[in-house]
Amino acid sequence: MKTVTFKGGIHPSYNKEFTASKPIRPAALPQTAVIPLQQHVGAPCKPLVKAGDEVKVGQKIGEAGGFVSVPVHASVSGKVVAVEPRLHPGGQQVMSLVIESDGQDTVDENVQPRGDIDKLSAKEIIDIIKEAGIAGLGGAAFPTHVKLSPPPDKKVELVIINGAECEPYLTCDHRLMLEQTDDVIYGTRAIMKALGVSKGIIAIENNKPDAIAAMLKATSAYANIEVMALKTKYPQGAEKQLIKAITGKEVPSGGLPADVGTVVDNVGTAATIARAIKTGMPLIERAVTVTGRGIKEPANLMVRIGTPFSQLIDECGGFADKPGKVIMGGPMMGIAQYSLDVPVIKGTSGILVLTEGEAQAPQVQVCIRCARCVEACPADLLPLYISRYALAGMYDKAEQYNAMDCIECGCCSFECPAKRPLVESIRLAKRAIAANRRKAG
Amino acid sequence: MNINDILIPMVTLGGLGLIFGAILAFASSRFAVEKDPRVDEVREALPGANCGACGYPGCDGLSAAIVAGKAPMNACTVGGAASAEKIGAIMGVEAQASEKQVARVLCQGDLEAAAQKYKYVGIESCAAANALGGGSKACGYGCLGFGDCAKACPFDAIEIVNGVAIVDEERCTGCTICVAACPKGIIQMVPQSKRVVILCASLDKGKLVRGYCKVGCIACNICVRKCPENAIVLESNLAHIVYDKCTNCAECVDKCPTSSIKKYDDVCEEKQTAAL
Amino acid sequence: MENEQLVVSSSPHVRSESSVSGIMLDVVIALVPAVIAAAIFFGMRALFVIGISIATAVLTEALIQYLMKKPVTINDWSAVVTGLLLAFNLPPTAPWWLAVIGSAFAIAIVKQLFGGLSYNFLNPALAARAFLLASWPVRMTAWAQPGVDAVTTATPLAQPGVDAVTTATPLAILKGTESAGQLPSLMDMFIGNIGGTIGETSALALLIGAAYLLYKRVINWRIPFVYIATVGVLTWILGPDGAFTGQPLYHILCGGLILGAFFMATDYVTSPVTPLGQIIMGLGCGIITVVIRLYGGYPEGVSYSILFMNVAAPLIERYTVPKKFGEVKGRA
Amino acid sequence: MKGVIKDFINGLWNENPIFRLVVGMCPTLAVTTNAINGVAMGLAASFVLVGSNAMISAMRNFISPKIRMPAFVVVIASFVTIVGMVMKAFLPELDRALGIFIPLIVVNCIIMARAEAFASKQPVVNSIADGLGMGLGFTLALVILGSIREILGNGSIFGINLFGASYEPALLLIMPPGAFMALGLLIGLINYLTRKPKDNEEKEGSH
Amino acid sequence: MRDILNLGFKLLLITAVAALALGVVNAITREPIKAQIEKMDAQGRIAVFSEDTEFIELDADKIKAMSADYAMVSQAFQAKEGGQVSGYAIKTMPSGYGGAIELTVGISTDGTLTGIYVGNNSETPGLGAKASEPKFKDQFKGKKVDTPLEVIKSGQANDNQVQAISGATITSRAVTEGVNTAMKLYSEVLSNDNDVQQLLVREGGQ
Amino acid sequence: MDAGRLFYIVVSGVLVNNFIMSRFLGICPFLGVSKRVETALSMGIAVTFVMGMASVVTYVVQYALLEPLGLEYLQTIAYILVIATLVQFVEMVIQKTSPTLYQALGIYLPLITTNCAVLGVTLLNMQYQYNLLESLVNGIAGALGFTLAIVLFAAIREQMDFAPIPESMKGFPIALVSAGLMSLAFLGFQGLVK
Ligand SMILES: Cc1cc2nc3c(=O)[nH]c(=O)nc-3n(C[C@H](O)[C@H](O)[C@H](O)COP(=O)(O)O)c2cc1C
Ligand SMILES: Cc1cc2nc3c(=O)[nH]c(=O)nc-3n(C[C@H](O)[C@H](O)[C@H](O)COP(=O)(O)O)c2cc1C
Ligand SMILES: Cc1cc2nc3c(=O)[nH]c(=O)nc-3n(C[C@H](O)[C@H](O)[C@H](O)COP(=O)(O)O)c2cc1C
Ligand SMILES: Cc1cc2nc3c(=O)[nH]c(=O)nc-3n(C[C@H](O)[C@H](O)[C@H](O)CO)c2cc1C
Ligand code: SF4
Ligand code: SF4
Ligand code: SF4
Ligand code: SF4
Ligand code: FES
Repeated sequence: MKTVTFKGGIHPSYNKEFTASKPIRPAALPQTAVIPLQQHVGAPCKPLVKAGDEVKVGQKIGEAGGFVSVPVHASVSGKVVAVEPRLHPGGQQVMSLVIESDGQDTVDENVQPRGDIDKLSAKEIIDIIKEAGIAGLGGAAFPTHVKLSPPPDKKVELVIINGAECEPYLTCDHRLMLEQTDDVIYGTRAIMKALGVSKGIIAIENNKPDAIAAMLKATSAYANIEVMALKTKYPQGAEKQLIKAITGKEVPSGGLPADVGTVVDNVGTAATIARAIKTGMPLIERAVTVTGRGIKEPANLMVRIGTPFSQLIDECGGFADKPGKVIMGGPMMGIAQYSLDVPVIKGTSGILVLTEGEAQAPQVQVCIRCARCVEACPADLLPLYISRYALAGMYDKAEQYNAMDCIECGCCSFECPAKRPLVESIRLAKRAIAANRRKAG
Repeated sequence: MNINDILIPMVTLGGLGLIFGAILAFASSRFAVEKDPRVDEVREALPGANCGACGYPGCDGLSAAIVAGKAPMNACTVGGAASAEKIGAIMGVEAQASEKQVARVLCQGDLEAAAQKYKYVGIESCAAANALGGGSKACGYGCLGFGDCAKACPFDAIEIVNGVAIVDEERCTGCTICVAACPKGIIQMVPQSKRVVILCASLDKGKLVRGYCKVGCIACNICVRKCPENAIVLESNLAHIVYDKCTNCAECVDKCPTSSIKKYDDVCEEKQTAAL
Repeated sequence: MENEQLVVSSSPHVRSESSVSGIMLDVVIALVPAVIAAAIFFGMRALFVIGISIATAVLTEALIQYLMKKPVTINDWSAVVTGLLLAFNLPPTAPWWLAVIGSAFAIAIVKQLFGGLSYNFLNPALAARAFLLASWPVRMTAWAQPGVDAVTTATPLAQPGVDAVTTATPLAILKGTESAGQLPSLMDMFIGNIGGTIGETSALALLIGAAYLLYKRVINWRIPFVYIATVGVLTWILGPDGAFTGQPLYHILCGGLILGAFFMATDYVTSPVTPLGQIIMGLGCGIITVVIRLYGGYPEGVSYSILFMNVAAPLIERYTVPKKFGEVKGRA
Repeated sequence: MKGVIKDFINGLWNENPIFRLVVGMCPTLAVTTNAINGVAMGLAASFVLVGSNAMISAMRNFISPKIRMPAFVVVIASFVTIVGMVMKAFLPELDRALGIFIPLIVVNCIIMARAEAFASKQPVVNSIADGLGMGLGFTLALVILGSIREILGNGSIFGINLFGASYEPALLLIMPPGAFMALGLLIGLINYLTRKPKDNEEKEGSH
Repeated sequence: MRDILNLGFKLLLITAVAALALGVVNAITREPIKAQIEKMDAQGRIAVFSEDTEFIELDADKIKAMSADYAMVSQAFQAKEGGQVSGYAIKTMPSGYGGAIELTVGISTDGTLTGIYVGNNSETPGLGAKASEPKFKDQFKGKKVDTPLEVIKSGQANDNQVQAISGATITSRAVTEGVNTAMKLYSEVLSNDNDVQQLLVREGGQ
Repeated sequence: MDAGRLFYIVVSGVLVNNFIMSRFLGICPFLGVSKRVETALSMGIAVTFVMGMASVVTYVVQYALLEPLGLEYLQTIAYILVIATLVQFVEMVIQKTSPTLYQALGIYLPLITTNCAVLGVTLLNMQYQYNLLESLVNGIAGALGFTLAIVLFAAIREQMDFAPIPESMKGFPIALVSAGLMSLAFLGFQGLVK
């Protein structure tokens, strides 16, 4: 099979063998689930319950705070014990609903199958997705229904289902494609129908031949869904790079995939959509890869939203050694945690534990202008320049060198032989520039 | 000596002089351009070497830049201090009508006093650290000590001592640049004559503060009660001084159980010894 | 978690294996074949000059960093590379003090004065070569005959006089400054059995090293290939007997072109980081080399062409910022 | 009187045109291939400086700002022309060595700068002192630079061979690159030796 | 308008005074300068002959027109001592490493070189510029004009050879070529009195 | 008109005998106005304009005024007077007529009057006895050489802002050493023009 790719990128050690062959198994129900009211891009939810209320699994407990927002649902049945700020994996305190599980796992009576996609209209499908609280499971947690409602002037012609899973260590998407193949395809069809699109592509990196094979087999029945192999390279799964690899088109700087007639969704998102339609169950659980050399028994788990990290780590046999770093997500883009009392949220694709040795800070040297960061940057930037200006506080210069086009993939920092904090400092500049722009109006 | 040897050059050169003088005089009246009169005055105060050493296109360029506020008044090395002074006079360095304001960093949770919640690894920048869960300090309000403010201060008035920023009042000109630079927003402009300060910015409950910082305000209310001028108010778990009312009596200072309230002179002294 | 604090940092949380010293070491390794070739063709004396040059470079770097109270970074191997490449640019007859002065100049003035590794704007080894060439032109152009060189029998310390057995370089012959000479065979030139500086003569040895660097991704193809191709095409076109009568192969194999193109024009610090900039660098080096070789006053144009392009590199870089991903015409 | 001496010393060292103000670079770099050229150039410039300072100071109340430039230029150029003629007549060798840099004294930044900054505002005596100080400061700098370049680049000083035949001088020092580098390093050295640490800090803080 | 006149007048005054001063100085220095220029010009000739030689300029344009071989000849003089023709001073401009080299060659009437003088040149200091040093240029003194000279790089130079400056063969060759041209001019043209008469159109000299 | 000769004048002025790198004319603005590439470029263009103009005007002054009157010794004073007046006049005109052009070029003009390069090129023109066209070409070539040098130098200096240069070398000293190293690179063009 022909493989496609984009310019730039890197080849880190993938370390997927820890969990690649481990089927997704359900994790134990949490005793206390903490459901932050903001797990997605956009406006936070408004709580629908208060302390003392009884809730059931799948019950909507937070209402979307606007169009770009999604509701949240109870992931366990039990009693709401508090509505208060709790630590979020993003690092801040976020208003959250704390539910004490009664262990019954009683499902809310509103959770009912929604019919068949062939019967449902596009509008109905989008409504189901919205009500199911679905935000992208690929990382950014952008409300999926928004993506499926492009402005009328943008004609979407292609849906890409992102099964690249280019982040090292993570395998939950891989397992999902093997184990829930039909759901992924069902979800893909739902997305296509919602957008009125006749072509879908499921894109998978060629280091997952079994997933490609499974998908090929399952899609043989659907002429309008194609499976495409991607060259194994990070960040193959990044939206714009993926579109470039598949269609050869570049999403304009500052633009959206819809500008080149595509919409990209993660395989997990597709599978969740399938479930929401087939069973009516909203997004209350997701697949999480718990992995790394710091974990005794790495595993893929199906986890209820709100489950604390500490519980998952215990479930995987605890730490193998003194842990150095605990990361939500993969090693390239994940967020390091300082507390394990944070809940799994919709965007939690993995929990990666690095050993003390692995977590050691590299010795930073001066930039020797080797241009490896330039070669690696998938956004065709000059990271060394942006970083230099960022560190000097010259944010206007950083902006001139297109800091805002950085997708924060981290390729530059990874490659740098001098171990310079490139993306780290570029982020700093991006924040400052964004603040300036806001100020300027 | 031939008389022509003298006459011819005199006529020639004199003629050139006459013509050019006339041309220039004519041009300067014909092509006169409205300018900020200060530009010319500043231009006068500069040496006029047109050497370009200042990085501006000649003295005219520099004087325009100075008047436009784009260049410092001492940008000309050739003219040195003398011309800088004159320029200062022309530009009328704002008369100090109100009293001098100085910057103060409202935190004294240094490496010993305040607990850490994680090991920070990354760029030496408060903004960068603050983006990672508010920084490694257990207190979410305290000074991160990477000195973004110190780097921003054009007058070198801020120093980091033992993990906390401190302002040198003598050098501080009250430009407020540091206030904007601090991601924690804990730098406050205060009239220099007000010597009593509350060096804490934590809005957490007293119990929490006690848990992570030895010198934080625990909102115990003692100072509010002891202040004879009613100059202290408690708001969102934190004591604030109402500077209009404060008379520097320092009644509150000894009473504070966590030494959050201090006389600024003592703070400076302490830091000086700590820095050694 | 047992009250142990975790490490928190911004992503990415993993880094590649590459390191500055690793890269520099790779360059040194790549130059080893040429060192061996130098020893074979020019004898012990060549090794002696190389040794002196490297030692001086490293010591100067350490001394200056120590005096300026900066961390001493001689373990990054960059001074070794500089010393080695400088020695490669000296004639085998070079007296010891030439190597010492050159190395010290390269490290102290060209590199450390500007802030050390990565802040110099000129290639230290080449700047030092230009300095030596201008200062002691006789010493710098006294080429030894490979093989039959008298100095091989003398102890390395014996300092050959200026009038030691000297020979013409193929370049001097090509240029016509040296009528007496006969062009050596292409084979001799490829292997390195010709007159020239210590490290430049053996194309074979240098190409082995270059292949290693390309394989290890230490350098990329842009600068060296464009450079050599430009020289080849231009010398062919601008032949001595009218258009297209040149001898591009001779021009490519003689002088310091191979050494310069693969090891010196590619110096990270002094060449553009932008892909287009690198191509322009190669092109510019090629053009200037040919112009100097064919029409200029110096016997060899490689070092000066690279130096000139070093000077131009910051400007080139400024105007060759790559088009960002998804750049829209008219918007950026 | 004290003021006069101060004005003199000022130019000689505190505001030495080459080492401190870094103006008048062209002749400085071009003619200092040996010490003698340095002396000659320095003295020629000093003569012009003193003369033009005196003249301009004397007529400072006569010249209106609009024709200041041409007027100064004429005065300066006259002195330069005189120097040039005298040198051509009596010191032809030196004149040849200094070449067009003698007429170029006209546009030497030092002279114009002193005319504008000092002479056009100060009494004649002070202006002469200033011109003399500046001129001798300039000469001093040229001689130092010329000596360094001559010793290292030619093995001699004031034409006298220093080291004998076995010494091989670094020819680069008497070529253009050597001029730039020698002066740069010399000023750096002077800065290093004379700058108080405090100054450095302030310099850094105010960029 | 008054302003214009006023300014023009002031400038006139200044320039006039300046011109006065300059005119005076010029009057004083004019003669010495002229003398210096002539001396400078004659320097090469004097060096290969002597202070009190009288030089009579020959028409260089005519010489050049005679043969392409003489293209580099720029000036030629008949030297007279005590009224007697003692030889010829020929200035040639061979092109060396860094451009043209001003070279004056003295040939006495007996067909030997009285010496050469290397004037203005842009050869490399320490290399080609050594051509003006006695070690090199004195080799030419006393050579016979009948056989062209050649440059050798090593070994002992015989009668019609000169030892090159080490590392500056190009300069050495250039100088030698200039000398050879002068010698050729002498043997083919100047040794013949009739031809010389043709060239003696202008009176020159001191 | 000998095109070959003009070509040599250009190559000589721009590369071989570059005004800054080997002739030392106009060093003060070279060091002073080279902190940013844009400014350096503007300066270069302004210099080109003035040097071209000065070459022509002084040619006229020399052969129409000074030589016929036997006043060659007034060369310096006459040239500088003419140049200064002309530049000042042009500056005033530009300032009045085109503020944008003035911002881009005009403000550099006064700075140029008193710099060695302009007077220097006119004196060299006479020394080499160039004709009118050659003088003009030489003036412009010299100025282009100046522009090339100052723009390259400015780009280098912009990078140097980030370098940890020893304290006492900061500013002019390091600029001079850099210029020296640049000049070393320019040595390579030596001999291109015989
Ligand atoms: C550097 C980078 C790498 C990414 N890698 C993946 C990936 O491997 N798989 C994936 O599904 N999404 C990945 N994403 C997210 C996608 O860009 C995109 O947001 C996602 O596929 C959209 O689907 P969703 O909205 O359903 O999450 C990556 C994003 C970035 C910036
Ligand atoms: C602020 C913001 C606004 C967005 N607006 C839209 C939108 O209007 N339509 C849409 O289809 N996607 C929209 N997206 C989604 C992006 O196209 C992308 O799918 C999402 O950011 C996740 O991609 P990632 O995981 O690669 O970062 C938006 C994303 C962000 C962050
Ligand atoms: C910097 C430099 C300057 C040189 N200057 C001269 C020179 O002035 N005259 C000359 O004949 N050769 C000069 N050469 C040397 C020639 O290029 C050529 O190598 C030499 O003439 C070969 O002859 P040789 O056998 O004398 O070494 C110079 C070489 C260099 C590198
Ligand atoms: C591919 C490569 C080429 C290099 N070439 C040179 C060189 O030509 N000259 C030199 O002095 N150093 C060279 N170095 C070493 C180092 O980059 C150099 O010392 C820096 O210029 C010093 O700042 C090279 C290094 C690498 C990785
Ligand atoms: S600059 Fe941004 S987009 Fe480019 S490699 Fe670095 S993190 Fe990725
Ligand atoms: S990869 Fe690192 S060392 Fe190389 S150019 Fe980029 S920042 Fe510099
Ligand atoms: S930045 Fe301004 S206000 Fe802040 S300390 Fe410095 S001088 Fe004071
Ligand atoms: S006061 Fe603010 S900016 Fe300054 S060091 Fe502390 S946290 Fe950083
Ligand atoms: S001295 Fe030449 S420009 Fe200043």
